Amino acid sequence: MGAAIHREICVTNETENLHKVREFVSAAVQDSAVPREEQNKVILAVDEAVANVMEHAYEGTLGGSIRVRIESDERRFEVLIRDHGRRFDPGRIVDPDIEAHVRAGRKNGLGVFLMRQIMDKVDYDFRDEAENRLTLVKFLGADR
Amino acid sequence: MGAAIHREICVTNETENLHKVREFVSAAVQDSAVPREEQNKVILAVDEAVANVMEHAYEGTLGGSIRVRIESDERRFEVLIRDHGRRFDPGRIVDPDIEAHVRAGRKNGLGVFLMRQIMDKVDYDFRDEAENRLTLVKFLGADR
Amino acid sequence: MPDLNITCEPRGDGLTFLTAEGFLDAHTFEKMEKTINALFDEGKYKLVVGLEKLDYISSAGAGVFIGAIGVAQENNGNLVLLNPTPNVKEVFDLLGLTQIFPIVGSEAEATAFFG
Amino acid sequence: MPDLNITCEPRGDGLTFLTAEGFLDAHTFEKMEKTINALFDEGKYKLVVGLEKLDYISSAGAGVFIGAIGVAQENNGNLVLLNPTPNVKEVFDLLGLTQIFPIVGSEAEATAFFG
Ligand SMILES: Nc1ncnc2c1ncn2[C@@H]1O[C@H](COP(=O)(O)OP(=O)(O)O)[C@@H](O)[C@H]1O
Ligand SMILES: Nc1ncnc2c1ncn2[C@@H]1O[C@H](COP(=O)(O)OP(=O)(O)O)[C@@H](O)[C@H]1O
Repeated sequence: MGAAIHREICVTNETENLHKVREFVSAAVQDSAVPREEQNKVILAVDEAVANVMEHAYEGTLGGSIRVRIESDERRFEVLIRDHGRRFDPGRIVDPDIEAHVRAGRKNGLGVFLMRQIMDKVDYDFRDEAENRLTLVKFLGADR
Repeated sequence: MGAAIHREICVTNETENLHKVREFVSAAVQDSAVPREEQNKVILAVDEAVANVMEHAYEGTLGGSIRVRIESDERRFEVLIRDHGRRFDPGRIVDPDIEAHVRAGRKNGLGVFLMRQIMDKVDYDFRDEAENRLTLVKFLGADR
Repeated sequence: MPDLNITCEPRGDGLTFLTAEGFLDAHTFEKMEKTINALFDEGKYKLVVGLEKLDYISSAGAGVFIGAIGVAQENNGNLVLLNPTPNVKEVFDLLGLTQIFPIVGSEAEATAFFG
Repeated sequence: MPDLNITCEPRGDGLTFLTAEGFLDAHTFEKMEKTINALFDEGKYKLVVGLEKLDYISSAGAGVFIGAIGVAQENNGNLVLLNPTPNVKEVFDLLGLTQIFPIVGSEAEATAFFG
């Protein structure tokens, strides 16, 4: 628990692969210094990010690749999510008004908000004109 | 115009086939005694019925067959829609409260209502434990 | 494969009890959405959703309930959540939904809610 | 294949003008839904949808606007329909939606509506 972690998984963009991603993250948080009561939330944040890529980045085509890399030590739990779908910067997404959502019966548009609620950093970068890179970081220990 | 019509088309349950069904019905209404101002509505009613089969009857599997048969004379325009998906009687569907739909942001649940608004008869029958048969009838001429 | 199982039991008093078991995520939410919509289409708007066996929910899953509660309320019904697990309850908290959804701890409480 | 083409033009005054061309049915409605949702997610809630080139709409298509107008209004916006063709207008009539949606005949009227 708390030892350095470097792991990677690669899935294609069918939503049925979400549970594999969650199991991968679940094993990693359990081996990490992420406090027990934060573990489910971290799994959720990654699930939201990967679900977004699955649902939006490849615009309906299947077989698109998604790589999820986890790096963790006593100071941070960091997840890098990479895909080759369309460019998308979650920084453009405005925080939702949940009560308005409910009153209007709006079902979507909460994933980016949840990611931001849970993680300490949500950084987007577009690399080499070909790769979307989303980094989610949770600070641990003294850095919290 | 107004001569007896017997025609049938068979499509599979991909929604991209809806336009074929509409073109088939469009040609038939134009050759029928359905008044010009009613023709688009009849096309719409059939589109709604077939879209329902495509979206709901085969529960996510593709390649399910749908047959649409048109019989028409000076007294009626009759459409028989047959599929082998799950049993469904539109008679169970309650008319929606459109304002409540809008206030609640509810997007679906209007197809059966439209069919009933447009056609004079919407009859469902389950034949031989294997075939759903939906009959839509518009009465013409003196029978209106 | 981990998935979502739904049961659905209309009762004599006009309430319909649903249970959701497993995982309600971006892969399975449509199953729940279709189930609830089919009830609405038949005029059943008083729903109690048992969540005691739901292991996981994400925003796509919560979204189904967000979309449904207004429809239920607009038609003299409601959508009551019964016994969410701590994990699921926490997601509702994060989304600010615990103030919005009626959450009860027993079937009797759910029945009383619709009184 | 007959399909749906959407254009989308955000303007300086905070309004976004969309146009829908072709067929808005159970096959194509998700394209329109995604376009509108993406605008909402960016905080753009004042929408004008040009329908003068829309040949056909079914309940699935109308449903997109039904679902969207409340979201727009809840966020200080609205969803205005511009110049529907007679066929499309008739479907809105059948559904009882012509009383509910603002329908205008020109871009100037749409701009004035948001005044
Ligand atoms: N990886 C992505 N690629 C492209 N578009 C995205 C991506 N993630 C999110 N989006 C866009 O941002 C919107 C908001 O995302 P989110 O808050 O997660 O809500 P939801 O996915 O439920 O709509 C999405 O509807 C989509 O339009
Ligand atoms: N052919 C069918 N087979 C199975 N279920 C159907 C069929 N047609 C309709 N349904 C059910 O009835 C509901 C209401 O249908 P409808 O009024 O056309 O609205 P919508 O299809 O937009 O939901 C559907 O949501 C679905 O649950």
